[in-house]
Amino acid sequence: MATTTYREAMREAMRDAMRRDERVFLMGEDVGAYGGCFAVSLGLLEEFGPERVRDTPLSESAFVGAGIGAALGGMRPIVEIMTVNFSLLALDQIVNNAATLLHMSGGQCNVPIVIRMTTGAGRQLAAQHSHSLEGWYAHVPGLRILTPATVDDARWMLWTALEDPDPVLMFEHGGLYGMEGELDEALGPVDITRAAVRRRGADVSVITYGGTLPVATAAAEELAARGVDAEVIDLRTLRPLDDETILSSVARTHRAVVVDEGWRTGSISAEISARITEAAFYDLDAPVSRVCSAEVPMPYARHLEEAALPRVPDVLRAVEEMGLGG
Amino acid sequence: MATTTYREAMREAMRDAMRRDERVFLMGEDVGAYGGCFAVSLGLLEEFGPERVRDTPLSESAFVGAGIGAALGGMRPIVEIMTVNFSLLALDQIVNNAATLLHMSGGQCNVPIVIRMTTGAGRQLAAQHSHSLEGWYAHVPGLRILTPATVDDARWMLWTALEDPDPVLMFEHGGLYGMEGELDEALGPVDITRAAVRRRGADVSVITYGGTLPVATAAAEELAARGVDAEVIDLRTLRPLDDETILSSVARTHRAVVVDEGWRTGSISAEISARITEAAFYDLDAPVSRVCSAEVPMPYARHLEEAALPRVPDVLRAVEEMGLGG
Amino acid sequence: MTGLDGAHATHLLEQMLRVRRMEERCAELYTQTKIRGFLHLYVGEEAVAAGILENLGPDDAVVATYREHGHALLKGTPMTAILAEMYGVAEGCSGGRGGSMHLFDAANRVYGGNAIVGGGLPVAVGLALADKLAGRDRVTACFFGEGAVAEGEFHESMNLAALWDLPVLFCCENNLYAMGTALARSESQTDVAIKAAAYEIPSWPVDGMDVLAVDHAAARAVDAVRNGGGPHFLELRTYRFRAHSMFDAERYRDKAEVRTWRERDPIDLLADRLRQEGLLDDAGLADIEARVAAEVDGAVAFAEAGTLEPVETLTRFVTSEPHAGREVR
Amino acid sequence: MTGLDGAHATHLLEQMLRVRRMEERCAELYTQTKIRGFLHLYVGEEAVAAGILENLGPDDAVVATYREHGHALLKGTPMTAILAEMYGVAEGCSGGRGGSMHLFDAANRVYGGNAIVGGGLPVAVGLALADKLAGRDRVTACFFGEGAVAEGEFHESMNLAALWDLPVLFCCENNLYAMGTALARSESQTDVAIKAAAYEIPSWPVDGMDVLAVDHAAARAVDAVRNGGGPHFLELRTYRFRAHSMFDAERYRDKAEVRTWRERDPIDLLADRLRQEGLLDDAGLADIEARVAAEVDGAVAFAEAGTLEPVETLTRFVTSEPHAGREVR
Ligand SMILES: Cc1ncc(C[n+]2csc(CCOP(=O)(O)OP(=O)(O)O)c2C)c(N)n1
Ligand SMILES: Cc1ncc(C[n+]2csc(CCOP(=O)(O)OP(=O)(O)O)c2C)c(N)n1
Ligand SMILES: [Mg+2]
Ligand SMILES: [Mg+2]
Repeated sequence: MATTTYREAMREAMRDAMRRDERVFLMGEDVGAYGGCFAVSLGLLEEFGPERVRDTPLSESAFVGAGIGAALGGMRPIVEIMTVNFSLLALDQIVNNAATLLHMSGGQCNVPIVIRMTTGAGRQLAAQHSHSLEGWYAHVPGLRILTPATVDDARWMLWTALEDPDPVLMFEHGGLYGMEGELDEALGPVDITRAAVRRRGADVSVITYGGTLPVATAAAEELAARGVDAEVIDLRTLRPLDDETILSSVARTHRAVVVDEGWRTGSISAEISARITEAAFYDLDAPVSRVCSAEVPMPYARHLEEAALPRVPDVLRAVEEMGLGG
Repeated sequence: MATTTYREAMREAMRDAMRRDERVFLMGEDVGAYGGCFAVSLGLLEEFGPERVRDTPLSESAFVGAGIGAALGGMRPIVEIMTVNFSLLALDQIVNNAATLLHMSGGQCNVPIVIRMTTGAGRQLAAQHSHSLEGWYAHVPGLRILTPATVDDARWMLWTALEDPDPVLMFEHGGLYGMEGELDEALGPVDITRAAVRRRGADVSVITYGGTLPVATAAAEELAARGVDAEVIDLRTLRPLDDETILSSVARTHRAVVVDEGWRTGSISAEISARITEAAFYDLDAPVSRVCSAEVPMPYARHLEEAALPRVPDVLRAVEEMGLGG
Repeated sequence: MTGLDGAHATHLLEQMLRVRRMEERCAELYTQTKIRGFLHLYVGEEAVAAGILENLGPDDAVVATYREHGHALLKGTPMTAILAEMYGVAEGCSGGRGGSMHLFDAANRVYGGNAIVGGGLPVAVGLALADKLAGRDRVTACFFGEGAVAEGEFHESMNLAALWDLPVLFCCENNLYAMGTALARSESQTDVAIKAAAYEIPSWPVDGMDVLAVDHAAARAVDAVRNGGGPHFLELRTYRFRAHSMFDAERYRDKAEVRTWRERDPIDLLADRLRQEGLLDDAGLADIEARVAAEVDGAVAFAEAGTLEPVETLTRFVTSEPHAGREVR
Repeated sequence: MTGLDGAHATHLLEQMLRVRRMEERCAELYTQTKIRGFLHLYVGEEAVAAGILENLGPDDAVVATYREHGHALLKGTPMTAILAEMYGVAEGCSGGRGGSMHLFDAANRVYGGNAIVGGGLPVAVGLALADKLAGRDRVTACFFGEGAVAEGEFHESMNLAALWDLPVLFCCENNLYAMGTALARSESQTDVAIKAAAYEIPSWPVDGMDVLAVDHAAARAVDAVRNGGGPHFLELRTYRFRAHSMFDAERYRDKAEVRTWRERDPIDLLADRLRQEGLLDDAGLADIEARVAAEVDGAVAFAEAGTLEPVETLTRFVTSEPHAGREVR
């Protein structure tokens, strides 16, 4: 065990991957000379050189598509899109090529690419730079969507993702990079198909992922003080969703709150709510509750942004409304 | 009342709009000389000329963005994206400009644009040409999402949409263009904020929109024969959703089935299911059921495509599973 | 070009005829509803695929558009598998899941069949990047229409290929129309070769109706690309004799224009030349036509005998099988 | 340029100083966390905005990037409203919802403040299209960095503007770097003006450190655009003296390079020239600095006195009010 940051864990994961496999290379805007927009790839250029730590022009569609082509050509590209906001420019390549080539070709052309991007709000970057669209991507068959929320997952999910023969998207919440945690250096490649129970509890299942895991955990502590024993589930993967872990938790707690930084309408939390209701309707003591972002383009002003985002008091209120800890 | 097709109704709506308002113009790929990819704009070039029926190059991002700019400049553009599949190339302009400009500018810059596009599958066009992404767009604050499913809505929704000071997206299911119906020529601009009850019923609410309205209606007829009285709700607008109409129906029927051509996971039907459960949990006799497309890039082979799409038997099965008409 | 290699030219003639007769049969099969969805035919443009693919080897790759039947066929995909694909049967080259617009054949390095205009260009750039990183001297040929030149992906892909000096041969099939949009109504600069030059990519226009000219230009370009010359760009000036797809009333061009171009039918041009030089006679041509007709009939028979994939396996190929999922550690 | 209009030149000097001193104060306020989010400063590039905006009238429009403080200020947005916006208060030009990257001012036709590289170009094309359709002789000036040239939206927008002959003035602020990416590592063709020419758009490079040269070039270009000459393109060769944003360690360029460029500080260049020609003395410069300092102090005071919008109105401006919803008929 060693203390490290989420940023360093992610960097170590990439370094490790490039050392382990000649076919792996990193490509994206300012991953090299600049040192990485969020300093995640800092130092990799010096170790692996400009061919394998490849700075790209501002051409999201072309370099993501080039990653897809390189994967078809036998490489194992890690393509970094600086932030999810810019991924909209590459969406055609992701949805119409990465996600469909295997199927359209009748199983001949799999696309072993890993696409990483920063997601989320909370840093006063305003409407165009604060999207949380991982839930959108989770709608698309053919894609695997990962949301590492701990230093262990930041360090070890990439290995498994690179072994996946199909496209994997990794969403890294910008607010997590500076987070410190205990890293299990011996862990090795981890399962990327299962959710994790981060805190055991009996009264209510608080289901979340990525940037709002700290919010859910803090809320659980607060609830404990109020005598409410909350279970915290970190989804880890949004596609496919790990129904088993979600449902077995709800079967015990009979109550669920989904915490999600996406806009409420059409969010991944809606899917989770619908699935729980479909599978566990008669076990539920209360309707599944959602704590999401307000439906507004993210405002710049700090107090407005804070008001728009799902925070601890919002989770507490949702639990109270279920008749717990009030 | 006169019999017309959905295609002609849509064309008449555009002709009418351009005659009524000098600021209105139509822009898109092959809307002019070709006669419209699906012949919707056939004849408009001859009447209004190339300035107002403007063929564009294959540049989805630029001509959609140009529509946004033209709207800021005082025009009332109708931008046609040939199909929703290509709208992915314009998504940045729609999400980061059309939907955000009003907010980012503190209310100064509204964007009165109408963006029309064909959506849906069913014509063996395979994985890249069969998307149903209107549910995705319904996730975005700042956009209004319309899904005309009748000749009256095809004919009259556009008028109201063009009077809207904010961006409106209209999704026209490709399978509807040839559909004939009775047009109320005297109707005039219609409300674009409310869902419509297309068939009254007491036993179950079948909630749908666009291309699957005929499916829901046919299923309702079949159910009637089985002694099940189904209510059919045509959402008409996916954003904002008309909760009032949906919930008042469910309050009477206590059962709901959502029929949606989108992929199940993360579909708009998940949102509808979650909302109904949140608001009417204790009224429900059964969990809300969803009939969606299989989670697969659309295959070309007809029998596989048919198997992937939500069809009448699927709706009947969903209702049976609720213990009705079995 | 000096002299004329009769055997080689005759071979090119046969290649063009294989595409022509296959496409003509596809049109019939479409009206018989044996083929469904969108169908885009290559009739009139055969010299382009024939001349360029003649210069590619089995290890070279092809990325094409929805108008790709000829490219797949001439890259080595059996006509049987192509027809079967359009029938939507399991024996198709894409297992019946792709259809006319998505012919794939990994063994022959045919990477589709992309139905998003411009969508194949970045993929071709990536295939070439993989070759460069792996130190292989393979070439990736990317076919696209002149309409794709207006797309942002064209611009981004040209720049990446040139900036990174990648082994891509860009083949712009300039048939003057993008559906109903004439080049002059879609580009401020209608000289496509000049556009490519703006990326410092060597580019030159080629008479796309003269298969020998295409063959000659392709030989030079492929050679340069393979030997580290970086991306090259060919503008193939050709014409689509038939409608854009099966739903096109052709309001945007007049019959006279089509007639004029038909006078430069690439197949007739070469056949006449061979005749003039005494390298082909009616009997010889009849032999070729007979061979081609037999191949087409055989392909149709193969497709007719095809089997439908069971509905139970609908969701196959959404992800690869077996899956790389791991145990929790 | 022949002769030097002292009053005009002195005015341009003051305009550049207004931007410079405002930006310097913004940097201080950022370290004091009065300003948050991303902050991109224009220090070193002032001659570009000063020279071009000098040639636009109140009815002309501006579309800029996240590095747009100077453009808004010189288009007429009060410094008070700009500082208040960065403070996130209701008195800001965007009501505190946009912040540093999204300054809007409809009254002065400042259409942002776009934080998606390349995202403003199609919008500028559309504003110009509206003017053309309405028969107005207004000009839309679109500012963007050289990094945007690699984006597909640049290509698509250039082509549309040229194809439709629209009144847009494209102003490429070539400061040689896109964050840490030098132009030569992002473009196969590094001569940006040549790229524009490939769309048949008249384009020429301008010394972006010489405000008189920019003013002169802009006068010609704006005049041509306004009089139906179609889009024009100016490549303004300049340099960013400070980091890209407040989170940039500047690993990608060395101090010497920055020093060399600082020797061509646009403000010093003009001030020295005015001195040489005896059109400005220390007292005169001191007066200007005093006026500018007062304006900046006043703006900061205004921002400090700003009020926060109540949280209750969080979801305002998602849609316009009052809404156009209709009764059911
Ligand atoms: C991004 C995108 N926009 C629009 C379409 C619809 N479409 C299909 S083919 C075509 C014309 C393309 O013309 P060109 O590139 O010249 O190729 P050609 O058909 O002439 O071979 C269009 C507009 C599409 N498939 N993809
Ligand atoms: C589409 C997109 N990709 C990436 C970014 C992140 N980013 C912000 S500014 C910038 C550099 C832009 O450089 P340039 O266009 O030269 O403008 P400059 O900052 O030099 O003025 C980048 C990569 C973005 N905002 N938008
Ligand atoms: Mg063409
Ligand atoms: Mg720059």
